[in-house]
Amino acid sequence: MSLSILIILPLITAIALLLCNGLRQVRVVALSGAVVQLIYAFILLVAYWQQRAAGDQALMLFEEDYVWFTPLNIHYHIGADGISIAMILLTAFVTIAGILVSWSMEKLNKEFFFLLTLLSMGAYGFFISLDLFTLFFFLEVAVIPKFLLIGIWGSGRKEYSAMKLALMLMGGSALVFVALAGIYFNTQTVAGEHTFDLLQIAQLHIPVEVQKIFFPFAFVGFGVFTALFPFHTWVPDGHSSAPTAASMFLAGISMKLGGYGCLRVATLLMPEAAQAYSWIIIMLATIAIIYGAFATMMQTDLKYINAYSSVSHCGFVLLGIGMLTKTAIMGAVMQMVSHGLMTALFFAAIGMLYDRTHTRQVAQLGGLLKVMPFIATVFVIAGLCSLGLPGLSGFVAEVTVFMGAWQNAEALYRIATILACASIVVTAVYILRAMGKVIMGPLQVTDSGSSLGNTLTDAGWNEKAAAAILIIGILAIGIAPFWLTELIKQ
Amino acid sequence: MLIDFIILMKQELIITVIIFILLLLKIGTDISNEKILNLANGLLLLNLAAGFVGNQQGMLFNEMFLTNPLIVLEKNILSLGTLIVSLQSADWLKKHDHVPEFYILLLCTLLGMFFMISAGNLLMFYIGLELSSIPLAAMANFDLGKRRSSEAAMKFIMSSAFASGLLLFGISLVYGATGTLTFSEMAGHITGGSLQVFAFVLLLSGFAFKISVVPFHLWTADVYEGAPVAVTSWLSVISKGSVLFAFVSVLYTVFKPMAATWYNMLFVLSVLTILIGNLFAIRQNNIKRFLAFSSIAQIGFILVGITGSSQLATASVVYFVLIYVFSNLAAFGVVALVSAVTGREQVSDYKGFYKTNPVLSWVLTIALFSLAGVPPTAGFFGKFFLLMSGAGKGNYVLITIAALNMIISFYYYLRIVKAIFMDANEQPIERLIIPAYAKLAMVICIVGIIVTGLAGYVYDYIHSLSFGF
Amino acid sequence: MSSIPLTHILFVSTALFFIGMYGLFTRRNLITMLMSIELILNSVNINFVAFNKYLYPDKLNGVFFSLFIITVAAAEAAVAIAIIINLYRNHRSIDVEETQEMKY
Amino acid sequence: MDYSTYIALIPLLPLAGFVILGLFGQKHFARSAGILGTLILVVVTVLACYTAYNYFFISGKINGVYQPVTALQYTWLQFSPGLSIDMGILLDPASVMMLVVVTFVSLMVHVFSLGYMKGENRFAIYYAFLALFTFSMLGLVLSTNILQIYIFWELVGVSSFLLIGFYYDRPTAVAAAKKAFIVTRFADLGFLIGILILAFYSGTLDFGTLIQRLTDTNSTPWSQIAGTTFLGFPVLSWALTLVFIGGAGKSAMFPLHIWLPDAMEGPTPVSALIHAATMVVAGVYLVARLYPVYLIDLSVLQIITWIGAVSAFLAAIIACTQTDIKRVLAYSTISQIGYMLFVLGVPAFGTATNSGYSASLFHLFTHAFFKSLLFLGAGAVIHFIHTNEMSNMGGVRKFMPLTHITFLIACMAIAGIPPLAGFFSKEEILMTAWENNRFIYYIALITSGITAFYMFRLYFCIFWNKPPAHGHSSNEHGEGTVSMKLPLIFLAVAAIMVGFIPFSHYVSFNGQGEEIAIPISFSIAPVAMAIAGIMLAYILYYKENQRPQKLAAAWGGLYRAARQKFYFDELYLFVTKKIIFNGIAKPAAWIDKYIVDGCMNWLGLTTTRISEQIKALQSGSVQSYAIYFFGGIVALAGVFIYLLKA
Repeated sequence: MSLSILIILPLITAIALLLCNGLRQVRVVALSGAVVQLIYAFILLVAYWQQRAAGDQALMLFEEDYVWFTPLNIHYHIGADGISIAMILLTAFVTIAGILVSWSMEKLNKEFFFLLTLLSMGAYGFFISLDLFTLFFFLEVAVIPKFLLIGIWGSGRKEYSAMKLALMLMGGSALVFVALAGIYFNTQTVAGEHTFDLLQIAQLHIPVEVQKIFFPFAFVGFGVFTALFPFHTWVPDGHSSAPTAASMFLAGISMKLGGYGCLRVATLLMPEAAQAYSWIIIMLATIAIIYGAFATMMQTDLKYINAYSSVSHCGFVLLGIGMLTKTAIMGAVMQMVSHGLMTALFFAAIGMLYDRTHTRQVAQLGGLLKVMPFIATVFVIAGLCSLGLPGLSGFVAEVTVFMGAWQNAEALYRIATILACASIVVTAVYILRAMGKVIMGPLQVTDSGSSLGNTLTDAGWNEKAAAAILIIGILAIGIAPFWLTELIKQ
Repeated sequence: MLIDFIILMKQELIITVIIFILLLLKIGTDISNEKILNLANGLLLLNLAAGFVGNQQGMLFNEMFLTNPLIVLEKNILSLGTLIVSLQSADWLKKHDHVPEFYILLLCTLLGMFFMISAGNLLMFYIGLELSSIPLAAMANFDLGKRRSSEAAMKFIMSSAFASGLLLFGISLVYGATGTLTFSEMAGHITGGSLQVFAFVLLLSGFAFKISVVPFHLWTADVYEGAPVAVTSWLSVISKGSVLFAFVSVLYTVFKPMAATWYNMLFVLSVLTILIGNLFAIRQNNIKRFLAFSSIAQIGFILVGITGSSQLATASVVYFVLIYVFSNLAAFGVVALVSAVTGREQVSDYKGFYKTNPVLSWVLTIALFSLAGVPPTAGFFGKFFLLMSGAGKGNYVLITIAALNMIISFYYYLRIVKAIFMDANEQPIERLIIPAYAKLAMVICIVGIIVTGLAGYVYDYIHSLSFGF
Repeated sequence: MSSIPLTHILFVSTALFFIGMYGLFTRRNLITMLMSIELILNSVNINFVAFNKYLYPDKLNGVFFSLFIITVAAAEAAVAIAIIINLYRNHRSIDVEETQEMKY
Repeated sequence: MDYSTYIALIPLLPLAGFVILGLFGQKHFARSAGILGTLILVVVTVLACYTAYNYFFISGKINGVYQPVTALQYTWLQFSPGLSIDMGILLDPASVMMLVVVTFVSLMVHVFSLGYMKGENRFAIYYAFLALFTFSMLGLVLSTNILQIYIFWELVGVSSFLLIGFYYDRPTAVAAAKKAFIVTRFADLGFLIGILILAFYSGTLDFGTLIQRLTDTNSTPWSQIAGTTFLGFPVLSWALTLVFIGGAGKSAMFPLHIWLPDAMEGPTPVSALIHAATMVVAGVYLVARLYPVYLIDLSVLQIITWIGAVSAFLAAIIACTQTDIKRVLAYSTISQIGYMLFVLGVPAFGTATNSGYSASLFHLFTHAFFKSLLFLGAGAVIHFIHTNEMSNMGGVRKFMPLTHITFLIACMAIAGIPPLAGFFSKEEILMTAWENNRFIYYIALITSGITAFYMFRLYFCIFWNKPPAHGHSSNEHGEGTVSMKLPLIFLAVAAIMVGFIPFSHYVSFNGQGEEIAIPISFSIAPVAMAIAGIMLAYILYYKENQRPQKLAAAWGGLYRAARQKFYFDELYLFVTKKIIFNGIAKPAAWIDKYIVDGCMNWLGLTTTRISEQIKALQSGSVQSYAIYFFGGIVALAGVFIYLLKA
């Protein structure tokens, strides 16, 4: 059971992509690659369960550890626990959906799928790496493809958005780097050498004053990736300019890199500092939740709506992490997975609408349920999931976060929790407004009315497949959450 | 005696021999440029190969000339760079009617660098330095007809003469203060008295001029812009690299006793250099000028690494120079090709470059990413290790500043990438045929960029040779 | 012979050094600038010789160094002059103010 | 016998129906969807009745007390040891009673819809939604766990949203659906927070454990929760009030009632099912579920009483002035639910004899039948005349005799005319009120009079008022299909019969049943009130005349206010539009665009601007370069020699 295959598979796919030409070959290769990844992810899941069932209590399973750079004691050290497995599954789901959605990508298709595959590789590597260097490496690997994807295939002010996204994410990783250096030079193994190894560092206790210095670097650095409050502005522009598949990836996976990093690096390695700063985190997260939700109300572009709602939803992730109770953190992880699937589905739906109607303005759309029932249904499901309807993944994650959050008895935490709960009402408001206008109501496709309304077609098989895959994921969590909780309990 | 004289100085000797061969060819019957080019490249390849055989350490002419595996490695890096440059400049030289001269000058500077690197004595060092800089001035002027070329040459010779004047003044003061010119003896006499500090500052300025550290960098951009592309790439990579090697060894051996002082100096200088380099690079439209400023910023990062003053630091610097050779030369290779064929050197000319020349675009892009320090290119590893070695001193302010400056540098590198991939252009650069030599050079560079980083043992090897305190 | 103290000589050399630098900063004519650079180098020579004679008379490091400086300076001057001539060909002037095409 | 063998089928069959019809309905069952759905419901109803029989008459009673039975239960979502959402099925008198009501009414509505919705092009989807709703409602009533009830609470909310918005291309319908969902969602926020508080202190989500821990006054949870206060009120009161807010939202109590009248945009059978019989009484059911806990904190019960009483009264007043027949029914629903709630609360005032519990549930039970009957009747009428407006109706009794009779029965039932169902339940309610709080009693009494009045106003306006031959004679389809008539008959029978069930024997607070003796003398006043109301309605509306207008003019302000539903909608509109949107959302969006994002862009701009400003450094003249060079040396030397000295 080798985890490296997770990195090698996309690599092979990417190389194969470079060799073949013509949309037909390209997309087939890409899809098959993605399918293999998905299958492998499931194999991993099963293997993981078997090992746990066999009573393997190790913190990480499937570990592999090779020395990479001796002088700095850098290792290529990978392994997986439940959380990583969940994230890997998420990545596999979103990847395959993304490829299916961009099935008929004409412009520079080879490069497009190449970059997508590269992106997924980065994500996999990030989620399985147990060495801070490897982690950082994959974190940055995942940045540049986004820049190109948005800048080349995007729409609207794509260059601006691409540049903004790349620079802000780079800023984040710069901060992460400083934190890494700090952690590295302030821990010494029994052998007396510094180390990047997550597990070892977790054992050796970092001095508290050092934690106090470097926790903000790490947390803010990763926070930028997951839209921590003042640094979230890349999200709306980036998401809305990106091509559909890229938006799915951005919101679905790469925002989760941040959350995962906050959890794994910042919080786990520097618990005391996390305690000390948690109130700040809570406040920022709450601001993000509430203010993101209210900002969403005012958006008129569907992609902006979803982007801002992502800001608000990722606030839950940070909230859960900041609450530092076991349940809340579990909730945060669940929220990562759930939001990944849900927002990917949402972007997919929006993309499908956009491909047909060539507008994303809520004001210009209406009553699409009549002409494209499938897409409309997908849209509705995504919407209901994001407003936390029981039976879909959103509710499970959010209620877990609330439950965990409420276990903190301090007044501030309580207020934060209540505000967070309140946001679900606001969410309902903006989701329903969008849904009521776009899906329901009299049919309308442009300002000029339903002129080309009747020429519109419903989803093709690839789009249906993409949506189905994501919806299955959402339902699997929403209807039977216990497997996920079992998975990420450790 | 003679035998180890040959062995220890083998690289210098080979270069000298090559120079003489070319001279003879020059006075002998004239033969076609192609032949000379093939010959020259062959000989350079030979030189590079020779670098790898039998390298033990030792010293000659009572400590005037000393060598050790690290120095040999450094020389090999330089020879590799030289080979790549000469491969790239091939099709520019084809049309040129002074090919042998070009190679003679080039190799003279290379020889000077070798001597400078393995100098064990200020006199030797000085001679090496001059030998490596005076021919460069002539090379900068190699497009005799071009106004800008001659202006560049003038600026270069003037400022380098001034710089060497100050350097010499510094050397004289050092001599006055210590009474010796040999590094090994000198180290004992360095006490950090104010006269010595002043002398050191003058010396430092000499180095700083060569590697264009702010505020001694002002010549760089103009010369880079004016000089022929081959010369520019040579200036930006090889000469800088050589001076860096010399600088590190002098700093770590001779001025070890006053480490505290120069640490602070380098702190200030590196911050200045990164900042100014970045701020200027943002605005440039001429791609050579842009690369000039970006290379200034790179030097800033290298200085951060040097402040580490550990074995890690030396290793990181050498490693980074190696990577820098690959990345920068790859970038310059594309630029050279484009300007040789079309004569266009503006950033705006590269708009829509991907439409017409996908391969070249990818080469340039990868090179720029490596310069910017994006994984999985080698540049990422290089920068990472430099900053780590800087962080080793525990000065996180410096690291934070440097890390945040990475953002700015990202901006301008991505600006080029944006031009290449995203911007539309009505008259893009036409489709270019890549000549064999240039292709070879690019392949070498790209392979280098990929392998040097990911293959850990390269760094391990360099580290095993390095020293520090 | 009655020995002049070292400081006097150093004073002279330093004066020479700064004169040279002043010339370099102020003169328009490239040739003159080159000459002032030579002044700087000569001041260095004086330094070397003086140090050698007064402080370390047992070895001849300094003197030799100054010899080398003279030769190198000659070479440098030669190249510089050549470049200046070429510059004149292209610009029809050797005024440093005229040669400021590349800036910013 | 053991329930667990079949009980699971009761909620799961409708779910299966939803999945099948939802996925394949439009393609494969475009015609047969209705039959399919109905068949499923028949099975479910049979099972439900069997369960009820089994529970009440065979195995439920253990040594004279009806024991709550947890038929089956499994852990769905584990938060932390002890704290988990368990999906399960709880059988106790209340839930079993609800089981019967829900399945029966749902079945009726399924049947009725066969005729009513015939020819709809989303026929299958309609039945899918119905099935979804039935599933959710059953899950709600059978919940063992407070978060389970919340989950199904949300699900009924969404299925009501879907059904109200079934005619999705009508903007009004969409608006109504949104309104319904958002208002109830807002109320659910309270519910959720209440749950969080209760769960935090009791350390469990399971009803039984929770009640047992919080009522046992010498347990640690009790001491904690009793010890803590927030803003001066005990935390328990907060929790219970918040939970009740959730209930009030679903049950459309003042001031959260505004969504229910608009909800009438949905298909009429849906209104009959969701907005008359089942979902809207969920609030009552919730309070009843947690009744033991509520009994600890009488202050909350008093709040409930007042809200219930006020709702009952105001809604009745409004109902008198509405002209859309469905809206009238909607307000009467609010009013009746008001009854159910205040009778739950009213014991808090006096000697808390717990009969309020069974009285309330009894009324819930009877109300379900006659109110859904009323709605279905109204549906039949609308189906016949194609309008909701009273003014366009009148004299249709000739054309639809059956509807006429059943409607009359229902009206009498709700007015509380003996011996119809409504009479008995209402008597118990009034009795309880009389025993505990006279003021409430009088309100209730007057309200029942008003109720009688507006119901018969409705009745007369529809069936009499105008001369019979009123254009409808030439109506293509007569009174409606058999499938529409049958439910009316069934429900009418129910509306007559169910009153005679000795309800409080079976469904009572402590489970062992209680005897409520109501002296005949007590019944005089209410019945008199009812008859008075009917007479008034007769005078005003039996024949077309000018009296109503005169009366309206005479009442002037009050009439107009009532006509405008006391301006609640305007109030809400003001709050949402002015305060939330313009006051909060707009600024938030603005800040994000211009301040937060502005800062980021500003950083970039300043960088470039600085680089513009310092470009003069690179002046292009060698001499200035040399000067900078020398300056650099001087600066370095100066600084560091100085530093060295220092």
